Amino acid sequence: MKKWELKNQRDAFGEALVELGEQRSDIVVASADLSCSVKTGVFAEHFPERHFNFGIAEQNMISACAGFAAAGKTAFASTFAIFVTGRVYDQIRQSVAYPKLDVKIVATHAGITVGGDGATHQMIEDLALMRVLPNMTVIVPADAPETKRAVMAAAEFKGPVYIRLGRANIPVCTDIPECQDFEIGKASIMREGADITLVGTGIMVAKCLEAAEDLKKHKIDAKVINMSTIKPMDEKTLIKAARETGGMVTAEEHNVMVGMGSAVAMTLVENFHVPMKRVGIRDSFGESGTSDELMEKYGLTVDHIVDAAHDVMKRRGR
Amino acid sequence: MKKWELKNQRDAFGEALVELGEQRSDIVVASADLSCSVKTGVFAEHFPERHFNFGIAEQNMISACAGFAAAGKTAFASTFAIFVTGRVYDQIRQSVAYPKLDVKIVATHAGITVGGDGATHQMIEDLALMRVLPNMTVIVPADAPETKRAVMAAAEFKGPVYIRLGRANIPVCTDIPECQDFEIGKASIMREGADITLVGTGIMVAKCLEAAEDLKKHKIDAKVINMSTIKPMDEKTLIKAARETGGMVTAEEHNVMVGMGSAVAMTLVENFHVPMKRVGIRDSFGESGTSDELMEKYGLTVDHIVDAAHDVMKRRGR
Amino acid sequence: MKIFPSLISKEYEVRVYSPLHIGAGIVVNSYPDEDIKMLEEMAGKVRRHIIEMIYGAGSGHPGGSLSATDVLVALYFMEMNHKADDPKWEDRDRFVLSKGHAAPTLYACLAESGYFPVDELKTIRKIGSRLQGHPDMRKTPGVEASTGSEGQGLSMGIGMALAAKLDRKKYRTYVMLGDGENNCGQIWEAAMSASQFKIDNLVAIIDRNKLQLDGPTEKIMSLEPLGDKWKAFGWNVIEIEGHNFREILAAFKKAKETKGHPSVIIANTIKGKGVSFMEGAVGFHGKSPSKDEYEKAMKELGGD
Amino acid sequence: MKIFPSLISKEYEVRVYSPLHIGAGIVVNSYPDEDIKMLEEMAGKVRRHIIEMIYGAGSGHPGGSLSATDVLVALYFMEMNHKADDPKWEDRDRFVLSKGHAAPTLYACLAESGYFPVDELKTIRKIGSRLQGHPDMRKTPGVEASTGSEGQGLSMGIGMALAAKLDRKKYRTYVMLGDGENNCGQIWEAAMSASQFKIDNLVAIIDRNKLQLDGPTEKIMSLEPLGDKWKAFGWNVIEIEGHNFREILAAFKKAKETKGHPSVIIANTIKGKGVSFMEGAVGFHGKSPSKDEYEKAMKELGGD
Ligand SMILES: Cc1ncc(C[n+]2csc(CCOP(=O)(O)OP(=O)(O)O)c2C)c(N)n1
Ligand SMILES: Cc1ncc(C[n+]2csc(CCOP(=O)(O)OP(=O)(O)O)c2C)c(N)n1
Ligand SMILES: [Mg+2]
Ligand SMILES: [Mg+2]
Repeated sequence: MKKWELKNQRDAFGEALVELGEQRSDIVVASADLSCSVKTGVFAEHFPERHFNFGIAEQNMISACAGFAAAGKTAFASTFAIFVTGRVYDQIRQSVAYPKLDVKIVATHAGITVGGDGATHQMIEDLALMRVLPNMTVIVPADAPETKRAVMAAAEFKGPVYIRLGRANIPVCTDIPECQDFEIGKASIMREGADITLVGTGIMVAKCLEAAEDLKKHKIDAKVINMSTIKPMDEKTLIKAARETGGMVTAEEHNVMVGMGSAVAMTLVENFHVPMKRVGIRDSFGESGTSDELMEKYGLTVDHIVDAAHDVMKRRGR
Repeated sequence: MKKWELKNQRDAFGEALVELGEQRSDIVVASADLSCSVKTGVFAEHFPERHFNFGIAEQNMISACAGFAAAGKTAFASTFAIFVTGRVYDQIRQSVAYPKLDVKIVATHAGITVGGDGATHQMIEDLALMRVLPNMTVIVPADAPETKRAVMAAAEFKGPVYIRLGRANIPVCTDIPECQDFEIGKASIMREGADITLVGTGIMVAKCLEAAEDLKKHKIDAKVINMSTIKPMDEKTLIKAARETGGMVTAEEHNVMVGMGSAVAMTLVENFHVPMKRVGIRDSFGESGTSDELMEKYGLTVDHIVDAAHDVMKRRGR
Repeated sequence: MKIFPSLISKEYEVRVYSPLHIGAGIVVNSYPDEDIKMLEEMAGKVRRHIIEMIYGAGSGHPGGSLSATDVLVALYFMEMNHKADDPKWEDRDRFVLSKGHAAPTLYACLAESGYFPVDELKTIRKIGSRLQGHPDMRKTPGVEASTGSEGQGLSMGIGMALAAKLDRKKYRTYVMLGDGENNCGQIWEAAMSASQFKIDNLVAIIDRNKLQLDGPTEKIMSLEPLGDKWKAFGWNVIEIEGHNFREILAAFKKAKETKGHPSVIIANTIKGKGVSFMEGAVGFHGKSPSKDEYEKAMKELGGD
Repeated sequence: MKIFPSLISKEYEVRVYSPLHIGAGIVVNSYPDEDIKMLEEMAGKVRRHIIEMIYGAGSGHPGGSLSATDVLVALYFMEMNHKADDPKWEDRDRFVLSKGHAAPTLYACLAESGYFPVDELKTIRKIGSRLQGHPDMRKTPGVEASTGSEGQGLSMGIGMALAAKLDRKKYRTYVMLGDGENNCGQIWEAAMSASQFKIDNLVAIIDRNKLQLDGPTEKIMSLEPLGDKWKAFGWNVIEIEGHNFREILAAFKKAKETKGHPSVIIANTIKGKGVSFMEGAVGFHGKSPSKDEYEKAMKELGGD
């Protein structure tokens, strides 16, 4: 197995914020009593007058960012995924998404890899919440370098953006030419393959790449797609891959009920339907444990992807 | 076209609450300054000591209902769909769904048929929010009589339930034997047919029935399913229908991005994939207007269902 | 834009209760009666527009629209700097109608100020109209914030007021809240933070009409002592009679003089003000008048 | 369950500040020193458990767990009626740990009360454990509410307290809040409604340790005058030193005597109390100690 370099998405976010702060005086950043953990604190050190800590008051933070944006600022609001989505859904909807204001919501500590804090802190529904919101753009970077590119692209983009990051140090897998020009709404093909397509997002992209290596041993040639923008979804790339490979597996650190996989499923049934299987959390809350234990228990390992791929191949009679 | 009798789902809800109040002393009801509109006021008249008006404080209402349930009560919390889902998602998640408490959330005024109040009051995302929540049961009654049956069934059921109702008077279409024994998780076949399946939910069920009549004129024999429980979804009935008819159209007064149709799509791709098409709101907010104008503008008429059915037939080469 | 510029530098007299101020209590000033009368006339016009709009649409919220009228007229025709022919003028004062269901009042003020034709008012709530049931900043010229879900406007105002400070701009931000809206927790999150950030270029106005949707505020969810609540959250509290232009204008002045703290004006009003059978009537919170009621209301408001 | 039943009927003495009470100020009573000492010893034990749990798990929140210890010990070993061998006993007093990140304190009190083996404490935050990182009422015997997302526990307590009234039960409901948690709007929604509903069988305790996650509360989001805020929201406010058992017990008594209003106890505490280098240290809000720190902490707490 490839030895991955591990890096932290939050650090990349902090770095991007500081660069943005230097480039643009209209950038403001909002925190909710977690500025150290989510790395907005780094921005605060450089630009104290443009950083606002709203305390444990996420609703106020989001609507205030709408006010900033209405007054011409580009506002970044960041805290844990669990507190910056469901806790403030109505604020995002009414204050930000409906009037299409220039607010970037950066959620850290998404998913079960949060670990010890347990279910109450493990957000596995945010992609559903943000996807169903009209006018919202949803990005899940695959690693730290892509995080930085995504944050810069989001700042450039006019309108509401949601970016989902994890807590842990994760493999750097986007250090390839295909991923260098981050474009919102464009999936990148991380590996060509003819027999099946593995679509990963976030932390699962690296696992899809590993799964593809594993499948090679079984003479299955897997294409791997990094679906870094969940909305708008790159349907063209998806449909093309479905046509070329005839089967699909999706993998996400999210409730499969309504996540990236379900978006892919919809694209397929309405356009070019091929058998598919979704890897993800099967509609249950998480719990305390180490990242690795939880990924194993909740079905998010390389083996789970490989098994799903075999399953799809079998359904196709291969 | 059949002349429908029109009835109001909210009235049926109020009626059910009073019956429940009479039958069971452990029923409590919570409102959020909309008790008249959502008909919890009817319960309040009969059982003032068991009705609690939390004012315009929906978050407090939901978590307080969790407290009621923890102390052995079955609590109904009701207000407009827009205020009892996104506004309180985190409270539903953490206080109710995670500990599986016996709280029934009854949302009225869902969808664009709200009319004049406009986008800020037209909740078209609630099914996504409630579906993605582990431990949540999601019900969308098709008319007033089914509303009453659903509310009674929800009270019987142990655990969190979300029930979605509309504002307007709507056609009574469940006055058929197939619908009399309401069972959570069981879809009802409203009309048999061999060529295509129309799956409707809520207000769209009657429209599917009308569409089926229309399709008959074109020699297309449509089966119609009332998907009154969105979660857990009756996959058996769905897969059977897919096998029997080979094509599917879903119809919902909801953002199609992540609604009932997307749940159906997932069931299909992972089990028995047939071409399908979703009728619903195509990822945009609503606006002010009359119900009928909005249903037309946002693609929710009988004609839209008929067109979608033709489309699916065409994709199957028929 | 000052519709009645003659008023600007005049003195007026009013009692103001301002707990954070030492020596607060009485501000002595006076406005010429004839200028106040012009504001009152505009208020009458706005009230007639409100009734016509809601009657025409067949739905809407007359009670809270009528109670908020005088404060909005004072803001749009006297207090705020704004330009109808340049709605995005950078230095304009901002107004956020947090109680978005009073949209008719806001639209009437904007139309009378010249943001769009008065004739367009009758399109409110109709399909395709720029005048949505609740304020939409993307559709309506002059609307500064999209509201309707109560509780969010004060936070938006905080963002605007902080942006003004960052940009070293002089514009002020006004936010109107419903009294029932004070139930919403987000209001108190906002209140706490405005004081923390010392946002003295922000003024909240509470339309204290003593009714919320289901009944009297003190019966549904008691707010009193309301002034003490805001004071304990670090605000400069000014309490006035909200249908008296002298008091309204004095309160704005008092707020402007207050440095280091945000100011809240508790405007004691009457829900349905101006239409006898709507005054204090909870039933007219969100109901359009019948034909008879419409005619009676218009007559009482001096319409023809 | 009264672990130290000898204390129940004794007199004790303490200063209590209770604005809603006429003549409030001093309650004269006295507890025998030796009984207070037993509570203090239990607190020491609980603090050692906390440090061991968090060190063993490699993550957790020592600061707020240590500051909350004495109040929880007073509740579980003195104030509350509860039965470890019958966790669902209908008449038990309820405790909601709204600041769920202090779970270690709660778990230690429950284990020492006999709800589950003390030995199980070391499984906290481990996969498959009944002791989740934040309290889970479905997994842990004795835990009354699932918390972790701040701001929701007081509302839950309201539901419980109202249910007690409906059922004509005598049990009381206690809710512990963080001071930073007072930023959350939902707290003020709950505060307003508890007063509206006259829920006098409900006691909120604020762990006033003056720190939230990012720094001092008065620097991040200033809460003072905190007592005035709660008073303006209709609560009976009792302010005490939160590491003094006599004051804690006197406050509970005072609350019990207050009819018609909910009571809030502002317990002035020290974050990290008992471990010198954790006291007042924002860095130990949510960080597990290193091996050296662990050993030093255990020594200071009288461990071996
Ligand atoms: C969060 C939220 N909950 C509920 C509503 C429904 N609603 C609209 S107006 C209203 C009553 C408002 O009372 P108040 O704030 O006093 O307004 P006013 O009396 O000025 O009309 C309610 C409950 C809403 N708009 N937003
Ligand atoms: C709604 C919410 N936002 C953010 C957090 C993350 N968080 C956990 S503890 C904490 C600080 C809490 O401060 P305080 O309430 O004073 O607790 P204590 O000092 O007693 O530890 C924060 C922000 C949370 N748990 N819930
Ligand atoms: Mg009011
Ligand atoms: Mg604290």
